[in-house]
Formats: sequence, C-alpha cells, structure tokens
Amino acid sequence: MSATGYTPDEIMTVTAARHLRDRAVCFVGIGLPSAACNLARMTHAPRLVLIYESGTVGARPAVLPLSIGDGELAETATSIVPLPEIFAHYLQRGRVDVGFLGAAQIDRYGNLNSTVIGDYAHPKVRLPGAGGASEIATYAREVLVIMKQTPRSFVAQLDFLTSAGYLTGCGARAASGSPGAGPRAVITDFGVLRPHSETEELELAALYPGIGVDAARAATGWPLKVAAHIETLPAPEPDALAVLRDLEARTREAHARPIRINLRN
Amino acid sequence: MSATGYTPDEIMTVTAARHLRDRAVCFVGIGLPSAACNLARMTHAPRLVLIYESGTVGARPAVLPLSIGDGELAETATSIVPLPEIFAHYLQRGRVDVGFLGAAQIDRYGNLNSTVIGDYAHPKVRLPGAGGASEIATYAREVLVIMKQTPRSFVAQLDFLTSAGYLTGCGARAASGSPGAGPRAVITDFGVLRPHSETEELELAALYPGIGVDAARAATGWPLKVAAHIETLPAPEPDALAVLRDLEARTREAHARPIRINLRN
Amino acid sequence: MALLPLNEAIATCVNDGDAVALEGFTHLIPFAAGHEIIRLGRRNLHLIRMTPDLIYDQLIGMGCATRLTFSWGGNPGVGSLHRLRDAVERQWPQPLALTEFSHAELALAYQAGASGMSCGLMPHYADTDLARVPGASLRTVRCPFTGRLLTAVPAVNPDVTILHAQQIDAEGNVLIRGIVGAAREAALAARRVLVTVEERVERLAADLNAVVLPSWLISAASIVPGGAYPSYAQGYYPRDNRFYLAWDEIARDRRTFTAWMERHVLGMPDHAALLRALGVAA
Amino acid sequence: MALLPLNEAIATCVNDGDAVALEGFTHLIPFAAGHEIIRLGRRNLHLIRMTPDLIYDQLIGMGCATRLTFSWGGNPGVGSLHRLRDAVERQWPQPLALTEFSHAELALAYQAGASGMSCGLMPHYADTDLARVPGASLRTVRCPFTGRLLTAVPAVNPDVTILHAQQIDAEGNVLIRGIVGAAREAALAARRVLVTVEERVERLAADLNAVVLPSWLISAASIVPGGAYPSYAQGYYPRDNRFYLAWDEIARDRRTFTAWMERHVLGMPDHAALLRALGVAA
Repeated sequence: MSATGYTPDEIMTVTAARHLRDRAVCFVGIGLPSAACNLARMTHAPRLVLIYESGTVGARPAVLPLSIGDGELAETATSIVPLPEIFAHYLQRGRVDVGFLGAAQIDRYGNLNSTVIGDYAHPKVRLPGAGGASEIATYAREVLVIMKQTPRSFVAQLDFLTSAGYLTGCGARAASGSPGAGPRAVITDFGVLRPHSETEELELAALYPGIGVDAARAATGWPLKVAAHIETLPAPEPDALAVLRDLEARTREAHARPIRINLRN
Repeated sequence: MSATGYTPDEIMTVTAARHLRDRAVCFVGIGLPSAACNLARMTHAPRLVLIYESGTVGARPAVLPLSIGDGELAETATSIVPLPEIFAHYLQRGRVDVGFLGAAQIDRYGNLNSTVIGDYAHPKVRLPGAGGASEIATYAREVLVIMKQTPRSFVAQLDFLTSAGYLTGCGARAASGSPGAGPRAVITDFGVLRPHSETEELELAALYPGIGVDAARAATGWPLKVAAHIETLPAPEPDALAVLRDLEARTREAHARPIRINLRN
Repeated sequence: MALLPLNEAIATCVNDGDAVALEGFTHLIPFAAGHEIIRLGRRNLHLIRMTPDLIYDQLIGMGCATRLTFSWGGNPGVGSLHRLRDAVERQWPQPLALTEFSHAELALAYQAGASGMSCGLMPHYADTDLARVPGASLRTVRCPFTGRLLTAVPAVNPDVTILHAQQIDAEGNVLIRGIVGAAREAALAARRVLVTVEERVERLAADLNAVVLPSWLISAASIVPGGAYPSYAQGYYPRDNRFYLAWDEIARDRRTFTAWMERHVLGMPDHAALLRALGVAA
Repeated sequence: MALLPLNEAIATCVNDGDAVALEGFTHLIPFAAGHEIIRLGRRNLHLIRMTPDLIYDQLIGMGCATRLTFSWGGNPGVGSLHRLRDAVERQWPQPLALTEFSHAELALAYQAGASGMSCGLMPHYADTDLARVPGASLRTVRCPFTGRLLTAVPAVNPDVTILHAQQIDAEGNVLIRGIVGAAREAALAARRVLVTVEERVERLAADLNAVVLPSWLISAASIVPGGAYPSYAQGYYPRDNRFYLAWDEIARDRRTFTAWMERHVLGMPDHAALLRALGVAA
C-alpha cells in the first residue's frame, strides 16, 4: 500500500464501483461487492438500487453490513419482502441489472465454484455452497465477478460448477437459454478480465497502474490470453478513496459497539 | 315472520351458527354465512377464527361487511395476507375446518352450480362464477351449504358443475382424492339436509318448527329422501335473535352513512 | 417513474388492444383510471381482473372490451353485474370472449407471471366443468416425485396493470396499506405499471414490513384523491356500499346505464368533478 | 398454543430423529431454542435451514444431527463454519449426510411445503453440478403450455419449525418485524411450530400489513428475551458481529469448541445465564 497509496482491496472496490451506472438495480453480495455498490451509491450513482438476498430492496446502509441481513439494511430499505419473493419476483423475473459474484475457483469461461475443493462426496475443503449464486449467475442481466487472482483460484479445471459463466464458450451459454448475459467483467487485484466477443474466453483487458501482463499471467492457472488493446486503469480518485475509507471506518466502529440486551421479564 | 316470530333468513342463520364449534377455522362467504359466523362468534363461539378470501385472517367485524373485503375486516383482523397466500397457505394447505357455500343450483349429491344457467357458450343466465367456491369445496375439512330450497335451485341435473360435492355419490368424492369431507349439511329455509352415510345422497334430516316433510319435498326438484329419524330443530333462542338483529341494525346504519372524500391536492 | 395527469398517464400506458388489469380486491379499485380509459375511448381491450366489479361492468357496457379474464363476476353482496351479463348473454354492445378461472387459479396465474414462470401448479382432484368449457386453459402434469396429477395454470402477464394506492413519496415509491389482494402479483407480472394515489408525501407513513412498490417498477403515476371511489382507500374513506346497491338499478337497463355513464363519466372532465357531482367530495 | 418454559417447549416439540428447521435469515435466528436442544441431548436430527449459521455449527459439532438440508453453509461475512466442515470433511463427531439446494430452490421447497404441494417449479437452464451430486433431489418436467423444461423442487415439510420473534400477545398471536426470510413459509410448511419471543404484550405493536402468525398455527411458545443472540431482534438489540468474528476462532479447533460449548451451553441453566456470562445482559 505504501508504494501506491492504496491497497489491492481498495482499487478492486473502486474499479468495481466504476462499473455501476446510476439507477442500475444490483443484487449485492457481502464483502467487496457490498463495499463497491455502496461506494458507487455514495459517489457517482446516488440512485443505484441495492437488493440484498435477505429481502431488502433499495437498502441505503450508512455502514457496511457484516451479514447479508443486518438490521441496518432493513431500517434503510424501501421495502422488505419475503425471501422467496426476492428470488422469484425480482431475480427470476428479470428485474436485476447487475449481479455480483465471488467464488473459490473460476475457469477461463467465467464458470464458478463455491461448493467444494476435491470430490463432492469426500471433499478436501467443503465451501459454503451456492446460496444465491447459481440464480444470480443465470438471471442477472450482467454479472460482475470480484476475486483475487491466484493460480489456485483461476484454474484450468473447476472442481465443481456451482454457477454458470459461459459454460464451454462460443455461445454455449446463449444456447442454454440463460436469460442473463453472463460475466461481463472479472475484477481482480491485477486488473480486469473480459470475455472475448466470439470465443467468450476471459482475456486480460485492463491492468492497474504499475502492474505488468506477466504478473497477471503468472497468477492464472491457464494460459491467459491478452486483449488486442490493454487498458491501463486509473488509480482510485482521492475523493472515492476518502469516501471508501470513511465508510469502512464507520463500519469498524459500528461493528465494535458492545451489545446490551435487556432481560425484562 | 309474524306467525313464528322470526324470518326464514333468521332461522337459517341461527341454525348455521349452531353448526360452528368454538375455535373452528372458518372460510367465510358474504351474506348469510358471514352473518352466521359472526353470530356464532358473538354468542357461543368467541374464538371462532374467520378467514375471508380477501386475505383477512381472524377478522372480528362489529358490523357485517357488504363485500368480502370491507375495511372493517382489515381493521379487525389478526393478519392481512396477500390473496394468493390465503388460497395456497391456508385453504390448500388444509388449515380450514369449515367452508361455507351457496349457489344457484345444488343436486342430490351436493354438487353446486354458480357459473351459468343454460349452455355455457350461450347462457340463459350468466352467474358470477367460481370465485373461491371450487377450492373451498375441495379443501375445507367440511362444507356447510346455505341455500333457499326451491325446485329451480334444488335440481335433478345441474346446468354446470362449479364446485364438487359428493360427485356421483357412494364414495366417488373420496375416490377422487379430495382432501375435504364434502358438504356435511345443507341448511335451507325448511330445515337441514345431510348426506346418507353410504350413498351420500342428501336426505332431509331436520325441519324447523311447524314445517312438514311434504312442503320440503315440494320445494325439491328431485324425489327427496327422508332420514330414518327426522329431527325438529328448535326455534331461534331469543338471545341469539337479539344479537343477530342488533348486528343487522348496526350494519344497516353503518352502510347508510354518507361518504365524504376530502379532495386535498 | 413519471408523475403525470391521469389522462396523460392513461394515454401513454393503455393502447387499443392491450391486455389490461385494474386490480385491487374490493379495496383500492382504480375507478378513476377506468373512467379515464372510457373517456379516451379505448377499444378492443382484454380486461383482466379477479373480480370485475362495477368498473369492468362500466368498461364492458361502454364497449371498451372484447375479452375478459376473471374469476368472479358479480356485484359483491348485491347480485349481478348487469352489463357483463348483457354482453355475455346478448352480445350487447358487442360479444365478450371469456377466460374463466377460480380465484385460486387466477391468483396462481398472476404469481407465475410475477415470477417469470410460464405456469403455476396446484393439486388436481376431480375435474369440475370449468376445466371443460370452450377456452379453458388449464392442463395437467404429473408430479415427478409422487406421480400424482397436478393442475397447471398458465401465467397471466398483462400489458399494463393499473393500481390505486394510498401514498407516493418524493422518490416515487408507492404505499399500499390494508387488503392487498393480488395487486402486487398483478403489478409484478405486467409489462407496464400505472398507479394512482390518494396523495403525495415527502416520506411514506410505512412500517418496516409495509407493502411498498419501489419507484423503478412503476411506469407512471397520477395523484387522484378519491380515485378508488366507490371502492375505498383504507385510512382515507370507506367503501360506498350504498353506491354498490344503487348500481344494481342503474345498470339493469341499457338506457339508464348509458345515460348515467354519459352524464357522470363522459360528461365530466375528471374524477374530482364526478365526486362533486355525486355529492361525496368534501 | 401453549405458553411454556423453553425446556418444556423443546421437550414437547422436538424428538430424536425429527426433521427440524430453525429459521430466520440472519435476523431472529432462534439460538436459545437451539441451545436447549443441545442441553436436552437430542440425537439423529435432520436439520433444515437455508443458512446453517453458528447455531447449526453448534448442533452439528455437539453430535445432534445426522443430516443437513441447506443452501449456504458459512459464517456470514467471516468464512467457514468449522464444525460443519469437520463433519463433512472428516466425519467428526459423526457423518453428516447433505441435501443441498440453492437459496431459490430451498425457498421454493418451503413455499411448496407451505402450500400443500408436493413440489414447486422454476425455469430450467444449463445444469450445474449441483443437479448431479449424490442425493440431488431436483427433477425436471415439461411446461404443458410452452414445452420448455422446468426444474421441479420437492416440497420441504419439517416435523417442527422453530422461530424467534419480537412479541406475543395475550391471545398467542406472534409478531415478526423486519427481515423475515423464509420464516413464514418454513412455519406454514411444518407439522408443529414452536416460537420464542422477546416479550409478551397485551396487544401487538403491529401495523395492518405486519407479519403476524395467528396463535392457532402455533404449537408452543416461550418468552426468551435475547433469544436470538448473537443474531438480532429488530427493535430490541443488534446483531453481535463481534461474536460472529470470535466464533471463527472458537470453532476452528475441536477442543476449544467443546470447551466453549461445555462452559457456555451445557454449563448454563438457560439463555439468560448465558447472556450474563457473556456480559451482554443488561
């Protein structure tokens, strides 16, 4: 951080936030996606609509939630709906513009694994599982993936396919009838990968300042292709960084507050 | 009325109310069923649970609603749920003990027509249609039918089968898998018809004071069978009549109140 | 969401030939919007509504509709809808094709439409005659787990759903309070959503679990106080049960019906004028 | 509805071998009830929950469960559920059979259960590997209208669903305020419903459209202030995010886990004592 003036998490968050246009409807996951969406909402996209799978539609949290259903989300939402309706009436009905996903593994076609490392019946690592990811991957008009790039997570072969990206590429996803367009960008700690317009294989499309193509290739478990023109992304704007750090400081403070429960009765 | 001290509607309502045990969950229709349920709730069955298909669960109206969704029902309900849930989560799930039905026609097996008189495509009389009746007839643990008895309404052959009673009798309903027991009583302005334990054909089981078997037979469009022992039903208790008349007077007064709408804006 | 005068909102959202659902179960029936459809002379509409109520009796009698999808077509607690009957029994003023469901079926059809599904399922027992009429749209499938027969109901997705509600806030979010019927499902199933409201407020008087439609689901909104009359708006004014009783007489006869509509709907510039003419506006 | 002390309510409603759903999505997770199940030493349970959360990590680690139906098994915002992982990866303290869904599928399964249906439907697109694992319970049917493939999800009907809620009134009606998740569907799908509440009031502080479970749907209820801690009860106390972070360390190791459970759950007479021991009771 000292060298660049920002952390990898910070530039990933700011880069993800830049992908969000005002008034888009986002299905938000916890962690970096939630930070990116709220940063966008607090800067260039004040009318961004945040839907968390807990059923909070239009949440405007002042501090970041630790869980997908913190009280802060309920208190600031336009509407709270039962969880079956969030999936049926919003996601499945095609009301979500942007879905965010992370995973333990991604392959060159943007398919994701968040279920197991190793064999399903005898896993080496049991991961949390699908949650909302499978349907976000299918139905969101477009998907943004946010993941740190390592050879262990960017793999030639997934151990398990939890959420569909472009499947085997070359139009396989469209042929499956999937309503959403799939992962339009994979935002990593090196830069951004995007699908090739025909093969749909992810290729390196943009890098953060001071990061080279070879470093990104070395962090990828398959022979990473590089786009015809690689963009160099800007460093985080000081204003955006200030808003993000302020948000995270407020969040740390809020989460550190001791709980007191009144045992009436 | 002068001869007996009560009207046919009144003795029908009081008789229907007597069929309701405390704490039963009733799916209530408008008109006599609603009057009967509320009379029961205001007399011997204070914990009767009234569900109206508008989605009001546990309504306790002080005046009778004209429509199935008057504001009085919403204001006094334990819970208001969306209409799809009233049918799926309550009726279809088997949570309703007693359903009430009326109709334009009934046949000897308690099947009901509320759709058309004449041919469906070219009806002589277009009736309102099924509404909630088909599913009430199928799912309520038992059904009470309330109808005035005339040869035109108690018919040998329905013009249209809207709601299943015992179908063709002799266990046909049970064979269809229908979860509810079917119409256990048909309360008319002559008395009460009940299904025979084997054939399931409706037979005259009880008469109001002063009414004879022949009169009931003459009001029926098929050769009405008579139970081995015909019960003579009691006249309405003065207390019940007083509560009912009071309820109806309050209702008339409430419905006559002029509406005033404030055109702010 | 565009905030427009009602005539502009209807002109924008409702086209000749559209499938139109004016929902609200007894409560919050959008009468003002229905009258505006009549004033604008829309034709060839496919009307969809669980309970056609008086507003569809009026639209049908005025010749706006050639098709009706419904589940209970009466005047609640009173009797017949005479204009609906006249259209079905004697094709006046024109024939009306029917697609008929039970309440549970049509509620499921809206729910399927709101969920992006082509159909919804319910258990299947003995067929009633409703499954056998011309135009019946139910089918059956076998449950792949139990092998039992299930009824499949096709999704209903209106071109436009019109609702009346209590409040709209500065951002265009809409609050529905009280009996909600299948209004939400009908709105979420539709391609366009038009809402009339009693009033505009800075911030909705809404509990955490209130029924609120977010502004971005709404195509257009109009502020129409009394817009549900003679139906009602919980917290604003009660149902005019006397009008429902009076309608039975007005609508029984073609001539008195037409005269009433010409004087009270076609002859009035807007809903406020109608409410004043009926003596209910304070 | 019977109002009982929590240990009696659990003893009455939860049997060895039962399929048990403790629901509440992040909000209103019934921790006190889960701890009482552990104290009573229930065994061979089939645990059902969208997000197993810490309470199922504890039940699994204490050997109460042999089967888990779920859709996301992590410590929200923190990482793994170490006891769940240990059971799946190394069969400690015993093997744990999994039935795994996505959130949308399990929500639909509860909804089908709540509606008396044997299955629910959703659109079908490319299979993920989840459809192919041992124990996968999804099937497909063709839409009888469009011919397109649909995914059928079997209904989930727990023997008992346990919820935590804010208030119970004099008649036994229960108010849930805030994020409701699939709590209602899980309750309506169940054979028995047990509810713990923050407090008993004469009359619920409930808006017209509040989420209220009528008393006649509830088998037993207990008044347990703080009963959702370290989850939260909107309007009463917030989620203890610090505890969720701390749990990662406590549960990572079998020994520290067991010691914590022995001291804080088995070693405490009830939930109030636990809250006092943790220093959160005021």
